[in-house]
Amino acid sequence: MKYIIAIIRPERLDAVKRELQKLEVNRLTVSSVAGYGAQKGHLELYRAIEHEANLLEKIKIEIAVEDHFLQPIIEAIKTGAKGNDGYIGSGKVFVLPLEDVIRIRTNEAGPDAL
Amino acid sequence: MKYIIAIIRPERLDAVKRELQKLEVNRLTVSSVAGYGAQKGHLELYRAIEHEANLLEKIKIEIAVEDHFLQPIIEAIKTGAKGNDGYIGSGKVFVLPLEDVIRIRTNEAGPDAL
Amino acid sequence: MKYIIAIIRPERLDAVKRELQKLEVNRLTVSSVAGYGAQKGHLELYRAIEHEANLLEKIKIEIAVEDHFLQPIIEAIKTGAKGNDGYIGSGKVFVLPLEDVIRIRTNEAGPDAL
Amino acid sequence: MAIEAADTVWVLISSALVLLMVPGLALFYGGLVQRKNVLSSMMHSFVAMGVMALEWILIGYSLAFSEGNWFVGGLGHALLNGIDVYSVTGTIPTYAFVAFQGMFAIITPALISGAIVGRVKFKSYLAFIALWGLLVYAPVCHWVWGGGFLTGKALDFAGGTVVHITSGISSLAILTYLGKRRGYGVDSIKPHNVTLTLLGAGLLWFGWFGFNAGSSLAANQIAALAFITTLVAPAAAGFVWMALEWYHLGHPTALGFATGVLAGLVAITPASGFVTPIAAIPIGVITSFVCYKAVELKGRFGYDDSLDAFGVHGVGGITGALLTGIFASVGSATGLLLGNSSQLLIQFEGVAITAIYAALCTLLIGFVLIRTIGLKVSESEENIGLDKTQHGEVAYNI
Amino acid sequence: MAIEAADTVWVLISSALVLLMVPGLALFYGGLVQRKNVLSSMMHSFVAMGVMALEWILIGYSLAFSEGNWFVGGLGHALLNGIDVYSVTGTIPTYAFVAFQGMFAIITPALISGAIVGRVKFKSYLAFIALWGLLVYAPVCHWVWGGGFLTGKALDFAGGTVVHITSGISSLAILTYLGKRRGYGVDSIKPHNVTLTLLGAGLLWFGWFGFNAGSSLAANQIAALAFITTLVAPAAAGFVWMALEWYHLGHPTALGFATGVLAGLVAITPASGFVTPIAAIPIGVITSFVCYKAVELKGRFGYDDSLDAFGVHGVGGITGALLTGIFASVGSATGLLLGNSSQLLIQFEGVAITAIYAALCTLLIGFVLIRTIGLKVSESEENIGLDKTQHGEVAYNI
Amino acid sequence: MAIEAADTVWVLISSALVLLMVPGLALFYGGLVQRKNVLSSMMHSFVAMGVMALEWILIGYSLAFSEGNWFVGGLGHALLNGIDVYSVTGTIPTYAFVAFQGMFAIITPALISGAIVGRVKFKSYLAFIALWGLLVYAPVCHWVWGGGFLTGKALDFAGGTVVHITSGISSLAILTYLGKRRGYGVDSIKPHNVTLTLLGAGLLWFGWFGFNAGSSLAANQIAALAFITTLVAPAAAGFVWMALEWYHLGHPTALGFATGVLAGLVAITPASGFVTPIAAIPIGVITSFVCYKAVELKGRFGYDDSLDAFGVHGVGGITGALLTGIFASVGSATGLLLGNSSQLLIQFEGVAITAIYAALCTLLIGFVLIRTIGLKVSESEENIGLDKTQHGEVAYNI
Ligand SMILES: Nc1ncnc2c1ncn2[C@@H]1O[C@H](COP(=O)(O)OP(=O)(O)O)[C@@H](O)[C@H]1O
Ligand SMILES: Nc1ncnc2c1ncn2[C@@H]1O[C@H](COP(=O)(O)OP(=O)(O)O)[C@@H](O)[C@H]1O
Ligand SMILES: Nc1ncnc2c1ncn2[C@@H]1O[C@H](COP(=O)(O)OP(=O)(O)O)[C@@H](O)[C@H]1O
Repeated sequence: MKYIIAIIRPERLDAVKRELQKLEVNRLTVSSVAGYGAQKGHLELYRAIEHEANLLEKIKIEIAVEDHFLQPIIEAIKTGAKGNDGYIGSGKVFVLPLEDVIRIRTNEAGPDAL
Repeated sequence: MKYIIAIIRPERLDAVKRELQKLEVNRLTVSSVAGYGAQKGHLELYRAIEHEANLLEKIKIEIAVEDHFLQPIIEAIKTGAKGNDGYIGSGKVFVLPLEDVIRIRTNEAGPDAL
Repeated sequence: MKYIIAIIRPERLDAVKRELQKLEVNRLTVSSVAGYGAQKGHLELYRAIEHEANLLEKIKIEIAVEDHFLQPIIEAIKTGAKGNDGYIGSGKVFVLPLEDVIRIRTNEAGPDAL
Repeated sequence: MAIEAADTVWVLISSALVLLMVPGLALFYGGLVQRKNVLSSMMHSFVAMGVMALEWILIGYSLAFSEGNWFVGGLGHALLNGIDVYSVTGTIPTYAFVAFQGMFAIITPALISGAIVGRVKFKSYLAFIALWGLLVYAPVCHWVWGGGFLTGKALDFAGGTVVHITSGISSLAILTYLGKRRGYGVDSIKPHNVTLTLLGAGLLWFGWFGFNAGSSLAANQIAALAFITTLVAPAAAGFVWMALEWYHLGHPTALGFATGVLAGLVAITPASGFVTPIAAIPIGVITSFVCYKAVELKGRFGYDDSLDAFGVHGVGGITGALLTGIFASVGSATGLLLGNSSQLLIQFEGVAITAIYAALCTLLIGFVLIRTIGLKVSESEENIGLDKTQHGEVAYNI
Repeated sequence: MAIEAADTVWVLISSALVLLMVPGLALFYGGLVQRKNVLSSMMHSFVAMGVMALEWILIGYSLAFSEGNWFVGGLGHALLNGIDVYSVTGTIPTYAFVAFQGMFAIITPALISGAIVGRVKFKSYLAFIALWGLLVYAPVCHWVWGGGFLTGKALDFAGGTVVHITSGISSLAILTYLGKRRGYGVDSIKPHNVTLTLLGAGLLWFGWFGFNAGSSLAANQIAALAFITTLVAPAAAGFVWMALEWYHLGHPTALGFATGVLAGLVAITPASGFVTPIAAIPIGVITSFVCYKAVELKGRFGYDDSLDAFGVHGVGGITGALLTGIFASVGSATGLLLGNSSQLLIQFEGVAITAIYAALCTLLIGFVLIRTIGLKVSESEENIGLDKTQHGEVAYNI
Repeated sequence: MAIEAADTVWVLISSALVLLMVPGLALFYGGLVQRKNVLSSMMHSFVAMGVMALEWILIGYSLAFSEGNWFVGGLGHALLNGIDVYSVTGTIPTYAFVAFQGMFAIITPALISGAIVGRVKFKSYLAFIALWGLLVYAPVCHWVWGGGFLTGKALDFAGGTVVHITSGISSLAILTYLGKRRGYGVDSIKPHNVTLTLLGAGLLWFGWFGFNAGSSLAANQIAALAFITTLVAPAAAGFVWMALEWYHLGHPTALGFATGVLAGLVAITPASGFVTPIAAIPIGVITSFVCYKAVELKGRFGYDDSLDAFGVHGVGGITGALLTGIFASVGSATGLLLGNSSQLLIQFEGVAITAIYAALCTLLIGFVLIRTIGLKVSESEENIGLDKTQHGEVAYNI
């Protein structure tokens, strides 16, 4: 099993969710993070102080999946996160190994619990 | 070593912490996330617009542990998170491999640093 | 590749970022978490109710890196997070294996995408 | 002519109260939108304090209140020409009267912003309210209060027609161009901060005492009457809205209570100095019920009057105007219940003419804007949010 | 009888100020609770503007102020019967008097909500405040101000006894049924947003000028006196609370300052028109000290007066009432310091009778509610929070 | 002497409005700082309501307004000695006058807190404002309004010199000791909550009607004039600031609009009762432009006037004072445009003397504090934030 962590632009969340739903993937965990990356913040003037607005709002999506689902899900995330205008700061997908998963309610474990 | 990620209902956090304390596990990291899962949001009417409230507030707990502690901790989380009324949306526990851990203050590394 | 998760004191974030920039590491993801650890909250009196303020604000930094970068990055985090006054609650660094990473915008995968 | 000091105090403090309604409205609306649009939404109200105040001083006041014809005032008082510190209107300094009326000119277009959140270009919004103030607000104000053809006929104590019907109907009209927000009907467009909305409702109610009771323009018994009806009607309306939700949806929401209060405030506006405090109860109850149903219908018709500017101000304003024709009973004002059926007819006329006029003008302004500077932001700007794309800032930073 | 225009303005604007205290209280309390209970907590205040305003118009005013016996007024003015737009009370329109007094009837039960956050069914809360308004507020108001047996004897300028002692003591009484919140003494019940609380404190202080200085019911020297004492006492009390915290806990908290200010406002309420501005200083200082100790004791006794409704309003109200008997020196009011020891006795009597009466009635109402619709939510509802379980909404969405 | 009831109402309600500016300022500043400093920043304003109110009653009022010499008043009214409930000042009770003036003494030092956020010890702040109130505020107030050497010469209707120049210049002066915040110019010092700032701006504008129009101390035509100019100037100034940002930075920010409004309010303060509403437009426009440039220069000179206390209050206050000397035209006040060039000179003199005096005193106080209890927190305290280190609390808990 894999534990996918994707960092995307906040405004693409709805699109990513739509793509994932097409694959009937609808279990996931979302949180709000701040990202530093290739996408340099533009120079901002805030009250006459110039500074690089490099801390950018991002959305983090976490999905635990079975191995054979990995590729389609990555594709879905890519489609949703890129939109038509794939540009800097679109984000990244990280794939970590997942050893076990337990569904608390039913005590199921392993792939069944995903 | 393992890196445990548990997603639970917010109102069960205190109970989970109590269970973990019984095992003298009191190092953990908590954050607030939004979950989509089996637990479908009820249909909500908000100002006459019907929509599925499927983004649900959850709590994410992260605990790094030694291997032999894994099972008791999972049990503790299950006990605390389920309460008496184990129902949909109670959450999940994910177990990831953890290669190393460093305590910043002391430079200790590996299991000693947990 | 490794997926580094560091938990540090909020006030050390700027310093850690400065240290990382010296290594030209400037891609990372930051979020706000609450930590329970060795650093016991002081006893607090809030409106005459005594309780242990054990939930402490922390910053979580996530960095995906190539293996040979791991050590210098950990050192940089340690330097930045400890400051001159390395004391309880300075935090920890967790190292998880990372199997793959994909840059959404370019479809690059693996180390190139970091 | 000498001024009455107490009346002057009353109108001045009432003016300040009405100004405070603008931040109140900004909070009410701002809390209901998503985080990415909160400053945009609040700016729609705040910037009206800049644009409309200036327009009012320069020309609006003159168009509304200087001598003119049945339709609109003249330019006699443009740039406050002919008015100085010793000028008197009624029993108060003219400057106090200009300021008080100016506050109404400020808040009225801001009410419309509730319908259009998250999808209008800022510069188009500015152009819209400036034009709307000239084409809709100033003439209708002249009709009802400034010597125009409805003056002394339609009962409108504090602006049910002038303020709420014009803005409410215009909200609906402009939606024909704007359509829905992306993601309409989706979870994520829930209010980002209901505590702001409740605070806004509180400030609105507080300020509304100046709006209604100040409209007596004197510190007299009618002011006290308008004050107490402004307490009673929203109380009843808030309670009823909550009860309806409880019955229909299973829960009495805080937002529902606040919305009901607002509907009650709108409803009592035209009636406040003409009805007894006890009559304010049915006015609140009926309007709350009607607005509740109107908001419900929105769901069925599927238009996106995002924060119910039409559902509350339009429908509530119309209901209130008609109910004024039914319940009026104080002083020379008499309504249907006292056997004066003609008043209801006049109220109906006033409502219909105003509604049609406001709708047509709004459609015209919208049309011109679309053909020139555009009205709606791009899909991507809407996704990213107006705070970033229109104002280059975000409301909350860590 | 003719009205005085300036007095009318003063009472009307004061009424509006007192109404604004309700959102102020909602914010003060709302900021202190957890995120999951913030709307519930704010609704406890807001809904009082609906329920209590209606009850006041329909019957409360009559029970308090129409002719009756030593204990309670009659039904002569039920539904404001016998009052019309020309009615005069003192030098102001009766409608203004009814509205002003109505604001007090609204805020008083809302104060109690500070004790019971996070664990009461919403419908039970509604029933509670409605019954409490009839059984406790209206009679006690009649006793002290409406012609009842304390009228003209106990000194209570603006409602120390009528408002703060009744609500404060009732807060304590109702806790005997409610017990503690789950998780009491645990970290997570810290205030979720202290900025809201500070804003609430600011609005409360602002509104309190209407509460106290408006209680002169005329724009005269006594109003000015009550105004300045309402500035001085909370300033002193806020400063002292902060200093006590600094000394005992090592830090002067913003919340402590705000709590001290509130205690000072409560303390000066009965005294505001009877003492000099300089005497307001010891009144603020002493009350702040006493309330600080009372809140500390709470920790020792372990009852969960969650937001210190008893600790501040009950204890502060009693302290203020007694200090009024000591420091009174203006006009015909004379206290212990001027050698009139009997006044202190009368103050004590007023306090004791009111406290006992309020406690007994509250226990009775609580008992009836428990036996009928219940009072407390289930454990699981308390865990999940009242916003979701009682109101079906959450305050903050992403 | 008899009081005028209407004037009394006007001054009392204006006093309450000015007090509300303090929470308004707390929100305005609080929203602009980082989360870790928000309570500290708000406390800087709130605690002034405690400290300065007491100081004013005990001695400040006497130093400003009792008989003295050209430089400072005497101790004749210390502890409000010689004043009782029947004392009259002009047409109002002296207590009302003391309270009204006290509000100014409260808010003035709080304005300075905008310059120094995030790096001052709380106890040093307390000592600073207490000393500053005695050494700077009371004397300058005496000079301009209390019978001192500028009384009746420099035109300062509502405190441009007394309030804004003193506080603005002192903000700059104290920065010589304080330097920049750590992380100045870095991303993370952006405002944590702009909605709070907007609400604060709304409350400030609302309260400013009391500040300016209340300064007529009577419910007359001048009050109405000051009221309407206080509407017009900030409207123009807000609009201009927004336009400048739009042009220079590509976006009209909500924060920019609010800052412009504030600059306009500052500018019109000395002029409000002396100029026509139309003249208020250029006053707003020019001041907005000048302050905008001043804030821009800050970026170039690199001093950290964190929330632009100098840039808005200092620069705006000076600009407003000079423009008053140009545009004054009402009553006996005549400015340059009416051919009276000497007034501009007097204004200039008043500005220069006040600015130099305030700067020197502030430097002195700062020097003494540094040598005794210290001024600046440690690096680690600054990193952690003042809420935790100075007040032992945090604003937001989950
Ligand atoms: N190596 C990394 N480790 C952790 N987070 C990263 C890393 N690289 C990118 N990110 C996250 O992904 C976001 C997008 O990365 P960025 O380089 O800006 O995008 P893109 O590669 O599409 O141009 C960043 O803001 C950051 O949160
Ligand atoms: N495969 C998954 N990947 C990531 N997060 C998941 C996954 N499955 C569940 N979750 C998280 O766990 C929460 C609980 O899951 P849900 O299916 O609702 O609970 P249950 O299995 O107890 O019915 C979800 O809201 C989501 O945050
Ligand atoms: N085993 C663990 N699992 C998860 N998080 C941990 C663990 N140990 C520490 N942490 C996180 O690191 C933070 C710092 O840990 P703490 O023990 O207080 O610091 P230190 O080791 O420097 O004294 C904690 O607040 C917690 O968020």
